[in-house]
Amino acid sequence: MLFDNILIYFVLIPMLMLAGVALCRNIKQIRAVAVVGSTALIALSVYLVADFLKAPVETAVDGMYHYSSWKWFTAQGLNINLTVGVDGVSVAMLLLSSIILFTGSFASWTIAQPKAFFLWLILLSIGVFGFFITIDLFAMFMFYEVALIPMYLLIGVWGSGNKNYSAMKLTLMLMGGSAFLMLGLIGIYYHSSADGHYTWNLLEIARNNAISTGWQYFLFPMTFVGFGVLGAMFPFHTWSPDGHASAPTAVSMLHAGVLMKLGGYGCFRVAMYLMPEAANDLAWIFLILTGISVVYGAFSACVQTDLKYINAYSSVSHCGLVLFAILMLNTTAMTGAVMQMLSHGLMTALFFALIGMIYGRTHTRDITKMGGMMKIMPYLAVCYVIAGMASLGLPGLSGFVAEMTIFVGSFQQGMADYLAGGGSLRLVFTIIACCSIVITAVYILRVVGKLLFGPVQDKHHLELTDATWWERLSTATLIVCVAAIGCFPNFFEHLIRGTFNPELFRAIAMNF
Amino acid sequence: METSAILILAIPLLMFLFLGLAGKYLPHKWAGILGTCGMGVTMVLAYTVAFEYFFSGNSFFINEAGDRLQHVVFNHDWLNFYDKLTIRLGFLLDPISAMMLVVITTISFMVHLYSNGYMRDHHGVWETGFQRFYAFLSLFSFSMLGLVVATNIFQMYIFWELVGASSYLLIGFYYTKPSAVSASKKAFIVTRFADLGFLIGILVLSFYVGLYSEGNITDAFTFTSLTSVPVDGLTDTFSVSEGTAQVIRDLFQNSAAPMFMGASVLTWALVLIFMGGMGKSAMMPLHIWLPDAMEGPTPVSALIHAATMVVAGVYLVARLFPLYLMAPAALDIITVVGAITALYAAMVACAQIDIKRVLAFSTISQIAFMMVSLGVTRLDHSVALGHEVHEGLGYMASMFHLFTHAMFKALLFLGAGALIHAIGSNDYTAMHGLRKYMPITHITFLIGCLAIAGIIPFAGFFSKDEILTACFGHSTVWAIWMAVVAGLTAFYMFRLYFLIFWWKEHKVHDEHHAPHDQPWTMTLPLVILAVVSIFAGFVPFGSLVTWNGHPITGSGFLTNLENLNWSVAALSLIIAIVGIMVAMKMYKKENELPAKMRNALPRLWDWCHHRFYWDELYMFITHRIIFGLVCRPIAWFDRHIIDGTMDAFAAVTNKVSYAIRGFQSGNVHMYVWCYLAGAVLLAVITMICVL
Amino acid sequence: MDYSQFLFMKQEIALLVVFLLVFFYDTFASKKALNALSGITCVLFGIYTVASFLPCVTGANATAFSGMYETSPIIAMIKNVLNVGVLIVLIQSVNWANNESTSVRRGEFYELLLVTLFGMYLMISARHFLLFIIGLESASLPLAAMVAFDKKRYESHEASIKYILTAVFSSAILMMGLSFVYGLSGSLYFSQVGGAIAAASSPMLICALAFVIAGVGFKLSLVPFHLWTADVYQGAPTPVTSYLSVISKGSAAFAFLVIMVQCFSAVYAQAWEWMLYALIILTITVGNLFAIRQRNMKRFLAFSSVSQAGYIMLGIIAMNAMGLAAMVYYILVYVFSNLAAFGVIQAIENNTGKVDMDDYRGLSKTNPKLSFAMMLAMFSLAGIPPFAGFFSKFFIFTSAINQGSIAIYVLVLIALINTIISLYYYLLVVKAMYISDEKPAIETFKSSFTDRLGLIVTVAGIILLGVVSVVYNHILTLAEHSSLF
Amino acid sequence: MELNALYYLIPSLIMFACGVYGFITRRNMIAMLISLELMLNSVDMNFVVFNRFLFPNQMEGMFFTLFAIAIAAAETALAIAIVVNVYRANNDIDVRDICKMKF
Repeated sequence: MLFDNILIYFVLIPMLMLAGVALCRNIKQIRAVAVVGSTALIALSVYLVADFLKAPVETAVDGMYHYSSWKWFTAQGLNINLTVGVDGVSVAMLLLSSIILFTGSFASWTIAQPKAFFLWLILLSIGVFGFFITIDLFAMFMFYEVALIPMYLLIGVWGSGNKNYSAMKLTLMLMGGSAFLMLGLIGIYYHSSADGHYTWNLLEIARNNAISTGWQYFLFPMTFVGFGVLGAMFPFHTWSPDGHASAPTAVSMLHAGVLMKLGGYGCFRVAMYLMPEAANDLAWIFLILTGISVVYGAFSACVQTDLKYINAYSSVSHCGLVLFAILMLNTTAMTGAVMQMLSHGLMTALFFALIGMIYGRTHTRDITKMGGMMKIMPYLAVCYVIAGMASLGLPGLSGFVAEMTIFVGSFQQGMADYLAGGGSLRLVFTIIACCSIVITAVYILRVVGKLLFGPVQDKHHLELTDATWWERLSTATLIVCVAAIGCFPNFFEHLIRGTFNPELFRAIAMNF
Repeated sequence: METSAILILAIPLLMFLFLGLAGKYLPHKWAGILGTCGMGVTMVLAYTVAFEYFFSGNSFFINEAGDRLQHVVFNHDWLNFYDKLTIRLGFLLDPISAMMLVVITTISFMVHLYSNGYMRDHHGVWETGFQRFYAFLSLFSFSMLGLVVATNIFQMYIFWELVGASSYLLIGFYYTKPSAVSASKKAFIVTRFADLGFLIGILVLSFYVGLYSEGNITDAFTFTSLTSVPVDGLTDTFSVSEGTAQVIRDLFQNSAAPMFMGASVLTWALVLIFMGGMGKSAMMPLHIWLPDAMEGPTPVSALIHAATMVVAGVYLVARLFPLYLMAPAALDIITVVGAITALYAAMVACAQIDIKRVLAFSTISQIAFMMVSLGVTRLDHSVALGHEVHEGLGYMASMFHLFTHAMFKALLFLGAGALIHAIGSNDYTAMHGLRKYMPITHITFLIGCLAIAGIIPFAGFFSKDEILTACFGHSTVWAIWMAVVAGLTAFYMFRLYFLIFWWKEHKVHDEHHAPHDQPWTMTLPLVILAVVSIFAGFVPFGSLVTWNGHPITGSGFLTNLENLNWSVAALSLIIAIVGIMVAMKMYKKENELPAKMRNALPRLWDWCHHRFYWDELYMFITHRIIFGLVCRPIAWFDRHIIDGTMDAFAAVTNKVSYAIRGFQSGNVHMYVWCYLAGAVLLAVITMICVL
Repeated sequence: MDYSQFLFMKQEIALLVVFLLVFFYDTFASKKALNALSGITCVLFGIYTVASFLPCVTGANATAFSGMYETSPIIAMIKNVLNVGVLIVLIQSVNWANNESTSVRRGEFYELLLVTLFGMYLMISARHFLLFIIGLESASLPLAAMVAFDKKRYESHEASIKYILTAVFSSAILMMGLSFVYGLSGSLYFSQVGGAIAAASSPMLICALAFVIAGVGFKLSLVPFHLWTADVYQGAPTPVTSYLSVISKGSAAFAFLVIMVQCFSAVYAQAWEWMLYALIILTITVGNLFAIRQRNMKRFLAFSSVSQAGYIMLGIIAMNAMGLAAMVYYILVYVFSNLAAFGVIQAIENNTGKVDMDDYRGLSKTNPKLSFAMMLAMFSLAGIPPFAGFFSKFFIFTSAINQGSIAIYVLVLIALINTIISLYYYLLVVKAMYISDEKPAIETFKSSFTDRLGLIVTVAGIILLGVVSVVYNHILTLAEHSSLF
Repeated sequence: MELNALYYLIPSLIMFACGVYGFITRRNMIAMLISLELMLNSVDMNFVVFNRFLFPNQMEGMFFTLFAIAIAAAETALAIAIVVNVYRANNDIDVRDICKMKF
């Protein structure tokens, strides 16, 4: 029965929210629905985490808990099932998504046309949650696209600046990525088994292990690039600066906080999990690309003057680090990658929330036109400093543990390759990636110095007010989460580690 | 023991959280009192812990042979990288950490107390953000304590970053002042750059330890084991499990073998780690942030940029000293860097106007002393001017100097703070002849100067003398070099002293605005520190703090005097006195001599005054090269090339769609033409292909 | 001869009955009673549509007249799909049919429409080229009259003349091809033709193929045989346009598949696989490229339907049950999506007479419901989940790749890249309605009951057809049991 | 001499070609319709000839021809009607003048 499985409720609750919002009369009711729903989702995901930690291993199917599968389009020749199941990473991602949705709905407390806005926002979140709970290629792809398309209207209608251009560009580029992805997935389907009983089910495909190396060389780039576009991989990242710059606050939060994670998640969950040989043989190409985007994003962030552009580029750099670490094919590094996803998700959401709040008051995002915010709106300014510290990897906040894990893992891998005569590519790019911590410090402190400190640039800013209670709530929540990851990393590490154990993840096993 | 250990870390942290969150609802007075009391408690706890460690004779801390042991009070898993490697947070007690506990808490408490007076103006109006100031102070104390009691290199790195951050916050305390903001930014980024080296060094070490160890390499990273390496012949006296000791032995026997660019990876790792130390301890060429850091409130300068944080680099090297002993090349590098920095800083200090900057450069030069004395430490039996030198003397001397220097430099800074608070300006041209008006400040400042100049029996004399001895033991050249620097030190310190308190009478416009001694909250710390800097020299360090726990001297009150190497002592004394004489000749009374000298060597003066143009060089590199030649081009490339290509796709599609619109001409003939052509072409092409 | 064979043609006969009833009512009813005509037609046809889903209709599986005529569940299904489409068209057209200019002739409209539908039935069921041609012609000639239905509008005449000239030309070409086929195989029965053409690819055969493909491609409006499409769609009265764009296209596609599979499957690899590749790439690409620039909604949808035809063709490439099912399903979804779009266009045209995309600016502010329906239609056409269009696209691609060659991967990749272009212009409409900030050109109006009914049906279809998998599963099972392969 | 199929097919092909040529070149719609008739008739001829010469023992081609003729008639009738319509609309029947809708 469908509703016996807890995971279904991650899609069901948003659907109910959708219905609820549709029935709402005024903004108060809409807020109520949004808050109640997202709180329920948080509760659900927290329960899931707790349940996951104590669930006995036998209940898992290839490391997937709450596994179950229902027939969907299952006439012969096309057996599409709706298969759900979660492991540590998905659980963590679900938690992240629900938190961001919660804070996001607070951040858009006074949005115009609330009804339509929340309808689209919730539709987007349906896509996100669905993507994280399903392990069936078709369903994953469907939810993936469900999550993409609302961006167009959310940016187009509620956005600011050059919104038409940005919205169209973002949608088309992401859809372009998903075009390649679709071909890759169908290709995987038709090579999913040796005996003609093709399947879309991730686990079965992995078990069959029937994709010939030659086909992997063709399908791996398709899928990896397909997801990589959403992961802001160089050179397919250019949607991100414009898109984020024009998007309304909550959308930037959800998009940078959660949606970009879909890219990284898909990269290892589909591309690398199913096609280990190609993952090992072709890793170097994408290592170069992602390694570039790590420093490239950081460097270009150094000279931007628009707050959102700065964060967009820093997202390019951080998400580049995620993909980079995933490509290390090393348990530690990949664990770090997922922690980086969590950390980046939270702190980027925090950043965009704060930027939105500041922009809502000053009506400019140009840091040369602002200054001394610490004096004017101390609460927001302090939050901004904390976010910045998290972003440049201050211990005790989430950024540090993620980056440290990644660097240790990648360095181990790089040295191992180097000594094994496997070339020094990984080593060199690890060191290059390490340099990004300095560059990050440069641009973060540049912003903090220009925006928060120093004399007040514009006299009109002096009568601006500090954060309202809902803004305080949403930012405080995020800060608490960031600090939680930073102070108790082992908890999350245990959550995530299981996914990347070499017995389950053949790509890693091969790499040893 | 454990509880007090935990409390030592917990109290400042809680104080930070409390003052940071609730501070702004507290009245200023209470915030200050609360912070000070908290620090006081911490200090007491630290004293008890240190006392227990050194003097209780507990078998945890000292074995039958009288060797001091390393004791891990507690150690908890924090982050697990992989089955072999885990970061732990813990509390390590050994001679240097105990010593540092004392130093940090003492100075920190003094500063907390002092700030109650300093952070308000003459009419008793509090600085804005007074509570924030105390919160940051607590944060810094917490991080610094965590750093010194680190049980392993990762924990050290973690707190290393934290002290950096809190120093950033404190330097930028006056955040409305652009100069302060840029100074804090500079400090953070420069040290961050250095930490990059530290990080990579750690990574290298971690990899090789992992490579050559069967078991769990977590232990291999605790200092207890890293520092317990048996070095040629000497058996390890620190208590570690044989297994981890084995790991370390393997590490150094094997990974010393793989060479990279002519040096063993171990050397590389240690040099990279030392790079981190250079950043924090402001060694050349990474020293540029420290002088600017004086933008922070003076108590902060006293605490962070004179006594505690800046010596973290020295502390790091001391921590890993047994490893450095295995890579003499690294030690030589340390020596050279230290020696050059010492001379450079001393020369620059002679030509500064701003008294805090003078003190800053003197700090740099003194820390360089410590570095050098670590760098010249070898275990081979050596002789200095006829007297034989204990092996590992330099290590002891360096720690000793760290201790004494912390005291008298804090004293000097707080004194300077008092002056600045009274005069309201940083440069001595506004002071001159203050001795009558501020007697207490005058005396204490004088004591500080004597101590740093190394006049017997003040603290500086003993430590500096030991350092010089160690230098002579290693190489005469460096010894002479450092002796000269010592002379310079005496000179510029007394130049400063005379220029502030003598030179010419202070003009007072009206009586009740005359500068005067500050409230007790500010003078009391001065007095205390002055007393300490008189007597600190007699602490029998040789029996307390040595690199491997072997006491090298007795523990009597006069040991230091008895064990003096009188030839070296005489030399250093003579040099110091000469320096002071010259300074007195030039600056006691207003005269033409300084101007004459300046005109005699204009180039030298300029270079010293402008700190050899290092800042300009850095400005050039960062702005012209990094920003101008890297960032902007990349940003341009991204907008115009990468993004341009994406837009080009769209543009081309549109162009094409306009280009082919002619087919839809609306004319039936055209349609039929196309139809026919299509059908025929289809047929013809297929025929060509198939037949 | 055994006249009971006629009983196999249940749907045809039923349709004929409906036609006759409408015809007689139209002829003998009084002037006043005629106002009810539209209603009566809708009701009658509705009854028939519902009835033809009965198992006794869909269950039949037989050939009649010594194999000239065939019916089978899947064939009944495609006919039902067309019925549904026609029903929606009828409902949507009520308003238009009752306005003063057309009301006098509304009877003819319905009769012609039903006749063409009859012709399409024959096309679909024909297993003999004679029957096929008869069906084709009776499906296309009355359309010319329907296109010319708006006496007052000049475009209507221009469209119809363009249509009739090119249509006759293409049927001449088609018949030429058929004569070659006859010459080669000595028979016009599909089965015998298929038997006779055994892998022997002579120039004559290839000419025949090219001509046949061209002839049917005309009705499917494959590039380069599509040039009439845009003008006719634009010129014709909107109900006729929607009828053209979905119904006749759907029937032609199915008939095309039947011919290709039954007659020419032997020379698939040598001859026409590559022809279709070329045509599909051309059709999709050119259709999209033309659609980008269009401002007139009907013309815009004309080009979009051109590229959609390209996607439908992918179902034929597969040459298996999956492809067949995917195609039928695609047609079904396409019927709903496209008719939703046309429904909105009609509603607006009837109320304001505006058909320009620029007039749609800010429509969401004045007529939110209409613009919502339009947006869903656009998303479905663009293949955005969770709307039906996504599923149909996904399945048609999957079935195409089933064929397995590298070439098909390339083909599908090109098709996929084209979906991005199509997404672009579909989003242009959404942008006009939702994003652009100009003041609305169309003020709020209340659309009539029938318009709303039509839209509700189509929107429901768009939302449900995909996610609810029974429809596709049913079609696929039918396709597997069809005798085609 | 003995007549074989080619003697009939070639002329019919020529006829077809003429029809196509005429259809493409003539501007007058009536003329175009005439050319269309030519094409259709050549098709009919093809059928008859194939039937007569290749498959004499059955009549399919003949029947097809009959229907084709009927269809052609219907087409022409309809076309003429529409042409008249067009003529009413803009007083000439030059095909090049009816290209209001384009691009």
